[in-house]
Amino acid sequence: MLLIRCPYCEEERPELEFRNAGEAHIARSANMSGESDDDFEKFFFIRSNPKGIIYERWRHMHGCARFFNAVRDTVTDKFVMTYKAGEPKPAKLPGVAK
Amino acid sequence: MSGAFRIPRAGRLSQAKTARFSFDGQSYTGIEGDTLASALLANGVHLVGRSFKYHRPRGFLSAGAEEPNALVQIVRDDARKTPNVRATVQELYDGLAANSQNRWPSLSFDVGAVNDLASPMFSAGFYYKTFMWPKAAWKSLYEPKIREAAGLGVSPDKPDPDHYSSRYAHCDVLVLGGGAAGIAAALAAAETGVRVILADEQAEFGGSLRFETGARIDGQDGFAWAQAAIARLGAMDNVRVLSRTTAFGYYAQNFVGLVERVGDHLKAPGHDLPRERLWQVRAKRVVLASGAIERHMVFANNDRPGIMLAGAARTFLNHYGVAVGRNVGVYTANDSAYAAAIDLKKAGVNIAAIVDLRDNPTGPVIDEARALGIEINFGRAVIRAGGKLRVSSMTVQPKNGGGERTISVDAILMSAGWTPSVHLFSQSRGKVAFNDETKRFVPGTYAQDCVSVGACNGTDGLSASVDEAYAAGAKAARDSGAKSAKGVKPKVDASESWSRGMLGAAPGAGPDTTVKAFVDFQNDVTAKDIRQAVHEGMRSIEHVKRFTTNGMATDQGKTSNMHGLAIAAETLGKPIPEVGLTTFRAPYTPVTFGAIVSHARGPLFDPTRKTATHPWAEAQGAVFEDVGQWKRAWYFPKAGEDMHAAVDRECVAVRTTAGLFDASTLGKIEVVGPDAAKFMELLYTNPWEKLEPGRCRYGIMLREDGFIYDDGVVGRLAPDRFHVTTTTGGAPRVMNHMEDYLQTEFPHLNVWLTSITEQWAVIAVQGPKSRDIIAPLVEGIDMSDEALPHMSVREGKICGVPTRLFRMSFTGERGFEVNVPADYGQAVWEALWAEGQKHGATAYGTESMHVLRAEKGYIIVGQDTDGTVTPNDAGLDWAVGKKKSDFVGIRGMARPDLVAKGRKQLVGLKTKDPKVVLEEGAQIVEDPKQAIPMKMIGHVTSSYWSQNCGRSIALALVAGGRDRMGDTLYVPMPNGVIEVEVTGMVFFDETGGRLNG
Amino acid sequence: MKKYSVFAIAREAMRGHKGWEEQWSSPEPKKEYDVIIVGAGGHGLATAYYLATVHGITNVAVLEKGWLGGGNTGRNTTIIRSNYLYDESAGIYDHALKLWDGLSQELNYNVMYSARGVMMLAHNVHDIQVLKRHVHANRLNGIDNEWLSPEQAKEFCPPLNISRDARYPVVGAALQRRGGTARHDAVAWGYARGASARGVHIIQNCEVTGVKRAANGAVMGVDTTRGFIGAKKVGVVAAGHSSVIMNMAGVRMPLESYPLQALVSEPVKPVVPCVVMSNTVHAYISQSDKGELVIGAGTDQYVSYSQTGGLHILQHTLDAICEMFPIFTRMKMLRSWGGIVDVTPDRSPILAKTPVPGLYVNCGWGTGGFKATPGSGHVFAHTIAKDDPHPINAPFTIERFRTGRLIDEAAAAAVAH
Amino acid sequence: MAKAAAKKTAAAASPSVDRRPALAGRTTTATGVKVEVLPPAERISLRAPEASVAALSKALGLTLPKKPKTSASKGGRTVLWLGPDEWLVIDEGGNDPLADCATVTELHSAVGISHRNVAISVTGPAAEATINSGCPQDLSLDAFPAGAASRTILGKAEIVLLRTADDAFRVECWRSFSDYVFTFLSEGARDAAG
Repeated sequence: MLLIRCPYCEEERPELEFRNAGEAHIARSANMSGESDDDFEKFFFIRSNPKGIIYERWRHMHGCARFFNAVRDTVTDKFVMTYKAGEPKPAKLPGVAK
Repeated sequence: MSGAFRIPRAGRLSQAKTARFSFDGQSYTGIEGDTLASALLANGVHLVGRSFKYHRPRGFLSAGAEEPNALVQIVRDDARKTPNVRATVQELYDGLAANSQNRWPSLSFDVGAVNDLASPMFSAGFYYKTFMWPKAAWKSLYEPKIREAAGLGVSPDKPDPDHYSSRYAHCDVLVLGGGAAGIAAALAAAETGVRVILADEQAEFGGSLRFETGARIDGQDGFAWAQAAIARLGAMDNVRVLSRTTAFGYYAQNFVGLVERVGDHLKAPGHDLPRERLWQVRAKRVVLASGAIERHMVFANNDRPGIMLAGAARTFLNHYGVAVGRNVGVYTANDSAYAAAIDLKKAGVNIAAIVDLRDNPTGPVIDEARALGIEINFGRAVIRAGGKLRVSSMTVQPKNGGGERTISVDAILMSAGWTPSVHLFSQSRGKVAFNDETKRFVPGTYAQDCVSVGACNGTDGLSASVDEAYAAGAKAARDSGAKSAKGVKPKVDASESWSRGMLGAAPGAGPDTTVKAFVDFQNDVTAKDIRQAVHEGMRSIEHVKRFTTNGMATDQGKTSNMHGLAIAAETLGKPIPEVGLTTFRAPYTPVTFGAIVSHARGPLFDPTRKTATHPWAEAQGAVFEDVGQWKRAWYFPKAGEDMHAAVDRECVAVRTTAGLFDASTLGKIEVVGPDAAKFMELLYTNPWEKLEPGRCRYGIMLREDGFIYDDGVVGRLAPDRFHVTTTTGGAPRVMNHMEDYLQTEFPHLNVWLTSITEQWAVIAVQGPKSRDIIAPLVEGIDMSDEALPHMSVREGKICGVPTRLFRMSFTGERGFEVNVPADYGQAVWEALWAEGQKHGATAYGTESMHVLRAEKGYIIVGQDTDGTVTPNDAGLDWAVGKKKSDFVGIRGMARPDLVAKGRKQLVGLKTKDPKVVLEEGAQIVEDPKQAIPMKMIGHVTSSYWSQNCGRSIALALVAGGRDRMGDTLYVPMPNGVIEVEVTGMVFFDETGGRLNG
Repeated sequence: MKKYSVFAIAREAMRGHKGWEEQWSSPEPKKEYDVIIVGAGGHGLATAYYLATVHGITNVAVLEKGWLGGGNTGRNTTIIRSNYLYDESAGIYDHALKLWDGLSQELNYNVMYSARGVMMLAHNVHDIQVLKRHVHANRLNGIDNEWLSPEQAKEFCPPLNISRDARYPVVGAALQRRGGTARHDAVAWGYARGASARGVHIIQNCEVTGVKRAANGAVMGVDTTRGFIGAKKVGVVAAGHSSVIMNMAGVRMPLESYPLQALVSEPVKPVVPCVVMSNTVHAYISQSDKGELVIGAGTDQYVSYSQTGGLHILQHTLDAICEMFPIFTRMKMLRSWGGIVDVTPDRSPILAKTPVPGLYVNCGWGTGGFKATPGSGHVFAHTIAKDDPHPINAPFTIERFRTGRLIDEAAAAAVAH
Repeated sequence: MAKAAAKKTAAAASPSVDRRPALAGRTTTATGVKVEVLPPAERISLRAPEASVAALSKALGLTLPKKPKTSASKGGRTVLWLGPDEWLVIDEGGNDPLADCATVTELHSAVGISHRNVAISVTGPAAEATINSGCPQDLSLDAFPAGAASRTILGKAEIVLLRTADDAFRVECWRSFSDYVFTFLSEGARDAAG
């Protein structure tokens, strides 16, 4: 069971309180109905599924109930950092090469 | 007397406290504190089991958790039979009853042993190469036989009366292993005041101090020191000491699973005691002090009862006061076995000879053995053991060949050296490193905040281990936030020390031989099998393991892995590290299902959700159905009624007078804020801005991919306040779906969502008389059609309690849904029921609700739709706001194949024979005469007998259904084809006049 | 290839089993092959086997970063069935099931396919509707799947608890008698032996690090930890790692990889005579030839390549098993492990050509790939050999996600694999 | 805001029917711990942005806590921080927080949930262990001191946990989960002495 730092509760909490919500930073188009079939496929179906650093969304479902973002290594399952929803993708990651 | 092999004054058990027990029906006497193993050995019993494949007689190899052979069934009573219990771990209690396993008719005469005679046929992986002809024989003959022969013990056959519990715990320093090193680490950490948990799998702490009689710490005997230290730790309130507790799994971020055996060692565990307790510990730092496991020597017939690890024999003697024989031989490749010989000799047991593979080893233990007059043979090997049900001799030969000499013995103690227990370290995803000098894998690269100390770290010698452990414990405490330590490091005055040893097959069991020299005892894997696997192209150690099943038995290769690896490496001509080690998988030792499940059994398997009126329905004799976690009243049978009769009556009553229905389980969400309408516009297909406060609308929610996700009636209570209802099953996921969009896609909107599902009990009153029933109880709401038209909502009082009164209908009749605060639910229901009785109203359940809505063609999301249905497919285009530029699903539902012709559309079906009721899920075809596989064009989603229509009715998803109105289609059933006509979805009151009737 | 038989064993017994030949060779990679298969799991090896036997293409290399059969093939619960709802799924899984029956003889390797029956439990009205929809669709597709009452279910699987007071009582079951299990290692090894004997190179410890494409975009070969290996055709069959390999070729996939755990109990004498699955209480169980109860868990909730999962997932699985089989609480978990399963948005596989000429992909089997192994390899070999999908796998395109022509067994049926 | 809606539900004038709270009176004791169902209370779920906190605090008569995992209590009224814009207000003094909030014009959402929740008290030296039988949070006094409050998990149910004293907790859960939660806590209590 993972231990996840909730950026709103400002502490680490057990995974049982959280629900993963898929890849992060996939913006929904402001002009949804104008999207092409390809755009929609990219938006809704295509995922980067990286072996290594992933940017993902979690919800502190049974805690503060907020959605937030996390950076995690999918090989070790170690969290690099978490940050609030709406905050930009971090340019630099603490303690991660390249 | 507690056994002929009990040595007076030896061991630590009090001879006074005897305990009776039985094995295979024969009763014996042991001593409290014994394990089943030590008690049996005290009585001279070595033969306790049969091996997996060859059914060879087996005794005790070890005195601990690594035991591969001595597995028995413990029987407390009819419902408490536990298979595959290690006799070396099971503590004795008065009245314990154990049976041997995997033998028939008896342990000493086992028919299955013919396998041993035929063993040349049963080589590694033989079953992959045969049993293929004739083909049919596999299922009818070969496989059943193989299965009967396989398996060890017998599964329990009754529900388990015992209970299990669980506990989450957090600490700064978790110490796993309670030998000298673990205790030293725990002391160092505990003295700083941080939270410490110390766990050990044994009943008593001390680890190898249990047999290392040479050890002295802080001026006292090692084992005594350990007990004193544990007492000290136990008295500190920042420390939790757990004995009989095995750390079985090391998971991500220092999360460790442990199982504490609470009741199995007790004669009569109290009712309140769990049998086992699961500990799930999150630790800031973990100290691994799991020790080392002795390896056996790999030589011919090394599995005969009476042949065991030297350390085990020492434990039986020094801790339990039991001699494993009267005339004992020793076969070793390192020093440690000498200590066993010395201890036994001093206890008056004859040591027939020590056979040492090494050429000219020197050292204090060797001198001492010699001084005691024990015969020592250097540079020699035991090439064969004699005896069958019990070892009777050992045949010795110079290791490079030469004359044989057979020495009669009744036990052989062996030691090929010690393997560090890196299991938990490896589970923590740490990488082991091979030490070429000592020929062992030790912790290399760490992946988590843990540290290994003592023997499991490859540290030799008590003194070095304690120093290392104490320092590590102190550092772990510092790293987890401790200020200062104020303790004193334990001082080791005397210790035994040994290392080295050998890996792989001993002389006499080499490649040129065909002898049965066992590597994995339980799975009957010999050195020969491993070589064969390599010859057959298995180059990866994982392939060798899987092909031979080496290390896959219940002991998970604790004694066999390294030998197997060495033999494979030798055969491959590769260095050991290049061949690699198989991965260590959790659990460290087998874990009881019940302990893992702990509380989640019976009523606590899953919450059972009941509504406020549940007791009333129960009293009325309602039959309930499971809907998600909810129990819902399904129908209310009267005396002598079956489900059909009850449902027919309920349905007719609703349309002639009125019915009461508990709709409380429907999800309810209060959407509040100035942007509430804007938000609703985005989450539902319908338009909401113009919906007047006090009015309701049926809403459809899509997923982004355009498929129907949920639906429900939504009432606008105020410009900034909506009362949203969802399906029963959909409530939680709809709430999550809405929160997701609100928080991440539309955070600019000023609106909040609150689940009020359980705040309000909902009583649906439906039927021509519904208003007459409700009106007398309502205050402050004008119930006239003008003031309260269909699809409107008012707030007021009923029976003096607040209500949100909806005028709405899921039956097609005039109808209301009365929302009242949940705690008033049943009382208000009873009041309405009393009123209802004046009009002949009935209570109806979910089945009638389904029939009534189907008569009107109202869909049930999840039954008539299934996650692949668009609003258009369901004939709900009217509910999609045509002028809207955006809502969730607007783009998805416009994809080519979602607007293509020929999609399955929801339609009505009427069977040509009105009496025939279709089966839900039945498939529909155009041409019933076509051959299988048939082209299916749709399926029946809902189907009922409608008493109100006087015929059966059905809804179905049919390809291009709306263009098939009036067409005849066919439903092929096993017992004949059913003819159906495609119709509209409304079967009753097409004009809808009854909504105000 | 020397034939396996009881006589061969007897012969070898005489000489201490020293005469067995290698089951597969371990050659050095050549510079170039006609076809490279990435991934020596069951599906990849089967593909190579059928390329050789059906299409006569033997200049084939199967590249494996670890040891053959070491991925999901050797980590799954070996459930075999074909009672799927949609024609497309039923088509490919039943194609596989027909090949399972007789595979031991075809390969001269006992894969221990055991048609002991797969029983899916219904616990409520919705389950009944869903499972009966399957039963009827299967019947008209010529696939066996029959409806059982709770009593019939218990008769077929005596330890099953059908008490009405269970939290989720069993109210019925769908049984596919041809369903069952097989020995996972034997499947990989049997195909490896058969392919190797026909000249296919199985190259282990050879990780693909890149996919080379020519100016015209077509595939030229792959870079590996053992150097560049050329090929005009490359088939990616890398399960959890498929999207990683496809990314090397510049193709982004609708895939996510999740940890899937499984566990076995200590071996006991025969007690569970069939495979039992329940979607509502969510777990599945069978018993191996060795006597171990083989138990499947749900996936963890997050993308991971760690091949480990959380203890709470195993807890939920064993909760469910002990709910269905209360007699098993005293049994012990012997071994648990994790695999990496690649899941598509509609839970159905992708077996298709790709936008890249010469690049083919077979992935997205999620938690249910083992059962399809023979059929998957058979039609994928066809797709590669003919550069054109076999009718059976034609619907399993990548494009379906753009157009919306999904094969959504999960949404339609909500039945666990 | 939402005056119309709020006012109506505010006044609680003499019901002609009786209130039947879930599990009323259920209680169990074990060595070192007592588990009992608490009487009904007035509750609201309060949602509001930073800007409205002052006004709402004034209306409610106590300061809304802004620090995660904390609560504030005064005169039988307790406010628990559940999220950055979410509070659970519990009034055991017979006053109606919904009515108090109805007077506030600043942006907020106040929704009555008095009947949605059931409160169970767990008290005694073994209270912490009892709750840790199914709650994965660190409940040591350092991590979860008296006054600490958090939404979390107990077994398979969601709960809101408030530590009212070193050896006392208030467990709130939804009405239909209360039987499960009470039963779970009872089992936990039976084992907590161990």
